[in-house]
Amino acid sequence: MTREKETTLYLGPQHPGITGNMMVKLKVAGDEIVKAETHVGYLHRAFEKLMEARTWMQSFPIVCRICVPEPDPNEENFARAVEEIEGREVPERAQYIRVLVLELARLASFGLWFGGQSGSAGLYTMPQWTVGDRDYILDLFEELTGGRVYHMYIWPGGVRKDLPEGFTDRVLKTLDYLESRLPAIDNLMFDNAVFQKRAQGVGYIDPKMAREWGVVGPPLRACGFKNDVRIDEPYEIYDKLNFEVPTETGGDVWARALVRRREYDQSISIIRQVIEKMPGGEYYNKVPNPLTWTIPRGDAYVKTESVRGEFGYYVVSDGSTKPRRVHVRGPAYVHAVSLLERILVGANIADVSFIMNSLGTCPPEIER
Amino acid sequence: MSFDWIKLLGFIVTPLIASAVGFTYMGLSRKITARVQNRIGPGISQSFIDVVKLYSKKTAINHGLMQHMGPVFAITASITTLLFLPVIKDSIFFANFSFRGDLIFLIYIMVFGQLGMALGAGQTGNPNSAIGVSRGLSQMVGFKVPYVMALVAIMIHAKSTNLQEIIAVQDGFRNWMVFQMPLASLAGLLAYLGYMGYAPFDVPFAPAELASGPPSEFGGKYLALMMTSRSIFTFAKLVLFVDVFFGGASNFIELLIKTFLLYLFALFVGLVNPRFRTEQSIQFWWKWPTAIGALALLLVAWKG
Amino acid sequence: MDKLSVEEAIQFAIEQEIQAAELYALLLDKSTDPKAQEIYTELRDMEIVHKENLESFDTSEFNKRHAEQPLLNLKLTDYLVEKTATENLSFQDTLILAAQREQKTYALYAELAEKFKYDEILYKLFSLLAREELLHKDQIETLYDDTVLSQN
Amino acid sequence: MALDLKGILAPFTALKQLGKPPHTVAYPMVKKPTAERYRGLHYNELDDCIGCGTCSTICQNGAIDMISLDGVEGKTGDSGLRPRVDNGRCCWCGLCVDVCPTGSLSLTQEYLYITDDADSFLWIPGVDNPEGGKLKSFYPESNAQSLLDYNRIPMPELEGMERIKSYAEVVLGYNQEEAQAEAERCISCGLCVEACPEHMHIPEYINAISRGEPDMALKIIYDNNPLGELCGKVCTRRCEDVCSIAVRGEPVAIRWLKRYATEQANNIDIIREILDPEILPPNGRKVGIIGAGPSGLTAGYYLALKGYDVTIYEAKKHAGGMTMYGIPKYRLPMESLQKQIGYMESIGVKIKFDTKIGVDISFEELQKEHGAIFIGIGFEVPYTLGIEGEHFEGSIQAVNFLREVNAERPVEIGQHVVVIGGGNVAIDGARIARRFGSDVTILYRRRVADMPADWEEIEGAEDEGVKILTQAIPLEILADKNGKVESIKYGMAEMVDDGKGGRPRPRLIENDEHIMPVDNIIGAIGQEADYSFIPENIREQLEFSRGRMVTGELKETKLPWLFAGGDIANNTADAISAIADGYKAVKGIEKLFAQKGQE
Repeated sequence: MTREKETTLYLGPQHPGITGNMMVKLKVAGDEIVKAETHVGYLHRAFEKLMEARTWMQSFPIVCRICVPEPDPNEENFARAVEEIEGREVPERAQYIRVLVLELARLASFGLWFGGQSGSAGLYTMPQWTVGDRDYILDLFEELTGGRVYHMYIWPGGVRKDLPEGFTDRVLKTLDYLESRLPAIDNLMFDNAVFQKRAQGVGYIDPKMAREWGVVGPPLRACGFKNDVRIDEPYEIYDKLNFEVPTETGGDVWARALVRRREYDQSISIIRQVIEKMPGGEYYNKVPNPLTWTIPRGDAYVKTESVRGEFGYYVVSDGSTKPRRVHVRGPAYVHAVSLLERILVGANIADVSFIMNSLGTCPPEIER
Repeated sequence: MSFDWIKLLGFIVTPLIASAVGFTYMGLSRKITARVQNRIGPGISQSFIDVVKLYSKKTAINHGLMQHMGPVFAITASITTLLFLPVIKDSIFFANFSFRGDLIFLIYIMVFGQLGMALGAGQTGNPNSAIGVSRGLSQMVGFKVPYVMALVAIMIHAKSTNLQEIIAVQDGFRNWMVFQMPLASLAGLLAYLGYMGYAPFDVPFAPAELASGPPSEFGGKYLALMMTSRSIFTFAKLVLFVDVFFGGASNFIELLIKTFLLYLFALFVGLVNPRFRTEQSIQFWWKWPTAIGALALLLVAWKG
Repeated sequence: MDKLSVEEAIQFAIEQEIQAAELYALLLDKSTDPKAQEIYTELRDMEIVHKENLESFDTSEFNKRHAEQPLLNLKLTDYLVEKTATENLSFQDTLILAAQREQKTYALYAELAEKFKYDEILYKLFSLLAREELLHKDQIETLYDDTVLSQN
Repeated sequence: MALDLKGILAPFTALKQLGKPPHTVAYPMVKKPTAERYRGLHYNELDDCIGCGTCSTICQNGAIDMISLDGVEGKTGDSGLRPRVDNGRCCWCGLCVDVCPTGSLSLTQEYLYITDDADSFLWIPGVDNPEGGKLKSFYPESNAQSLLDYNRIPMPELEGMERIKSYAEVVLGYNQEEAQAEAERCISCGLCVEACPEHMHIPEYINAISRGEPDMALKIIYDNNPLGELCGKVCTRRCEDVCSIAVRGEPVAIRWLKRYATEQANNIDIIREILDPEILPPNGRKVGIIGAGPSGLTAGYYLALKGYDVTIYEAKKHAGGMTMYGIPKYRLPMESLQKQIGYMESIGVKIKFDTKIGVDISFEELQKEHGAIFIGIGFEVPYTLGIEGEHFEGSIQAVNFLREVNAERPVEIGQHVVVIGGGNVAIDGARIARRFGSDVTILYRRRVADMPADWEEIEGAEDEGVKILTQAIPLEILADKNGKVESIKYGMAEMVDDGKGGRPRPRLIENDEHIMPVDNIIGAIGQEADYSFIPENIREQLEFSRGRMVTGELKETKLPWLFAGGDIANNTADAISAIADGYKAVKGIEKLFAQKGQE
């Protein structure tokens, strides 16, 4: 195509294709992007600062709000960081329940991703299916935690309530159902010629760049790196579980989609193992009175593998009843700012949302 | 042409029927879409409710003359297209203005609505609209090639450019153009998908990319006008393709069945496919459908 | 006192009240204990009020006045050592004395009620008066229960 | 490019879904029920709520405020406030539910709340959804699920049978670790402050202890209580009765925590060093105090700090009043009391011992010498049982018995002892008698639950082998021919409701009498004051009610220069109320002198 006049296009903050309250300012020549800039600031709720003015327990309902699609890694990180500084033991049953919750959350989040990835390509049937199926997982969460999206369930010392009677059976039933849906999803999305045409070769990340830029999660694994916190630095009971870390070498949206599709299978298998091995006993090592609970001086950096990749929390305590500093390091910081600005250049404007979805951008992690 | 009262009545009633059918199909499509997507979906009458509501809205925005004229052009073009179509075979009431050579006229007049919308959307100043318009025109360039090839092949085969005559040629189930001219029909039907604007050819509107593209700055009465125009135009397109490829319809029931099946075809393709990128879409048209259209043209020329 | 008119009966009761009031007034005068003095004052005033009530007593109101207040009857007077009205009784003894006086008056009226059982109005009147005294005894016993017996 | 037929056709399998029933429901005709644990709108059991405000404190959104409601009256242990939730701010985390000490707050299965009135988003749970109690879904099913700790750190004590061998202090006290752990249970609701007659700054000093700062705690305690250690050992602790933790568990051991804080300073010098009191220069104003009991000492201490010239006149050999002579030494050792009083003397409080007003010095003289006089003589005179046979030898009064024992004078007591009464004095008498090796039975007219004595004291007595016979009314004391007590006749009682909502009263059951052989009978049914030292002419100008002097808000009497406090001026008859009276009187006396100064 010939070089046309450049137009400025604002993708977001209110745009059906944007992945949250952020904006990408695009300079386009025809359909081709010449320059992309990520603009944030529409969602700044000062989570980190809020926590500095709240007691340890009061901070706990805040963290989950850093990520809507998958709040549980935040809860897990916060709880684990506090436990690490304080030296608090977590009952084994609680660790299993936590992994159960984390993996269910992965499934739920993948449900959103399936929808987002194909929806941003114009395949509107898929979001309705997978977001609908995600609701069956949310039903489980509602039963377990009392909340559908924000669970506020994993907290320092263990989990908030024990599994309800017969809960694991219902989880297994839901897993069977989710698996039964996979052939249809494969047919509609992964076997779809048009989808393949859209995804292949788009949003390519060079493996060298991926390493240097600190790309994590499926985008990194799609570049051929076998990188997963659950394997590299196992937390909770992941070292007792059997699962694979799928990798691809394409480095494009298609490779990332394949990685996620296979991770979905892995998560289902992990949940089945967790339920099989679920021990009895206590689920909560009670913390002292939340109003006077102090954490000894110290700091901890903990990380959890979220669907978008390594999710880190750095927590500092000065020995008082409130955190001195909580720093959140979410994958979106790299993915949605530096990486996105780089790989959008030269892409078609049709692919902006498509690429953003494949990277798993989530603005609250940037503006925490 | 002598003045005929029945014809005049037909002029008035046809667009009304067309828009009613168009809106009903839209409502049905929403219901069917919902069911494929595991939803219950809105009631079939939802499109009527929407358009009535939109017509009752007041508008205070002014982007200039063309913004006001755009929707009017669009609906004018839609009605005009409709009026040059024989809706029911051999019916005086629905014969409208179908005269000799009208298929060629239709090829031109069908572009007019798109242009009207393009002009209107261009005036609103929204870059998404502008990009949508340019995408729409680019894509039209794409699917017009096989479309025209297919129609020409059929005109050659039927040895007429008159729609009434083309319908007459297709007397009897086996004489339908789909069976007589399978290759030309295939090209024509693919072009029909482009005309309908469902996925994977919904590039001009593309919500996830362009926030609905051309109509994004239109609301209230303007949007209602465009919706009406679209429903009439949808009906017109369906009638045209039924007339050309499926032997027309000798009564209203037959017409509804044929057009609805045709409508479902576009809908189903749209439901299960993502969108092409613009250049992928154009490349697509210029590859298979054009090749098929050209082959059909060659065959018919060689035979004829 | 075999026959009695209603007016005479009321007059009799008024005299009883006057006697009681006079006794308390006398004791109050003699007492040096501020706590006992307070009780005497109260008792005296109470008796005077009763007297006034009786003076304006209307026999037709019998039924109205029978709004039954349940009686506690703690029976304290049954086993507490009997006190006689002497100078300088302590607070505790004052209360015992008063309760026992009410008990006695109650017994008197009860006896009279029994005696005039044949006369419906008189029977009602004396029963009422007896009950009134019992109520007063209850009040004093309750006070005793609250103060002297606070820890028992 | 090859034609990918599978890629074109496979997606059409999605159309199979057309024949399947949809996943969504036809809302609002069909509603999906919420889960059993659903965190929906709040509900508050208004009758169970005590308005402690912990929900408001924990709410990290600031969505809960405490408001007063029509029909909800504040009372002891209930602030009268109830939570109001701003549904526009609430995030339904449920922390408020998890810290609610009473368990009255819960979340319900309801979540729909539609209104066009933005103000009505301020929602009073329980008032706005009175039926919500049937839909409770998110609530702590057990104490273990609550965020609070309902179990008290046990207080180390001497073993029951070990105790009766000596007068050694029964309670051993917390160590730092235990004290801190216990202090951390406090939720700082402050209901205790309201219940404490002296309104001590309880949450503040408990927080200081939980931070590991007992010195700071001591300072806070001395803010308005100079007898903190005394209270730490023997206070009737109405604070703990209203402790919001106590609704579902054991109250925070406020008394033991105070004891811990005060015991960290184990001599007068350390107390002075920690408190570092600011003593104002003498202002030449003289105040006389009659009785060195808790109220007199408190008034004396704070007046002395403010530069007044204070003299306390005490009839006995030691200061402390009933706390010295009435409370057994296993509860309040002599050294502890001496330490506290010694510290007061060290800052300038003068105490004249063995000085009885009306005998050693006349009241008029006192009045002449001092600008203001405070009377805190306490209830020293016991009420008698008022039954037959009380005069027999062997029938004694607990107050006298305890006084003799505490004064270390020789006391004779027989093998079988009956103590009559259910107050702390009765329990003290019983437990002291146990230490003489006697078999002790307590006769009480009401039920154990009605006993005014401290429950810990009752338990302690039972641990030490004291038997308690309830609903037993002593009727007569029988003696042998030598006039020595031989047995006691008692009758059983039924509890009757007084119809006014007060505590039930015992009524004698006729013909249910029993006789118990006994060597000694110790009466402890109550005490009164002896006002005979006050001259007649002054007494006449004062007002009395139910055996007590009538005083105003600042403990002033009808006579502007005369103040009264302690048992003779309040209805509660305990050390902490006496301290409160003394503290109030300080303000009254200051006001008096300020007015005098203006004239």
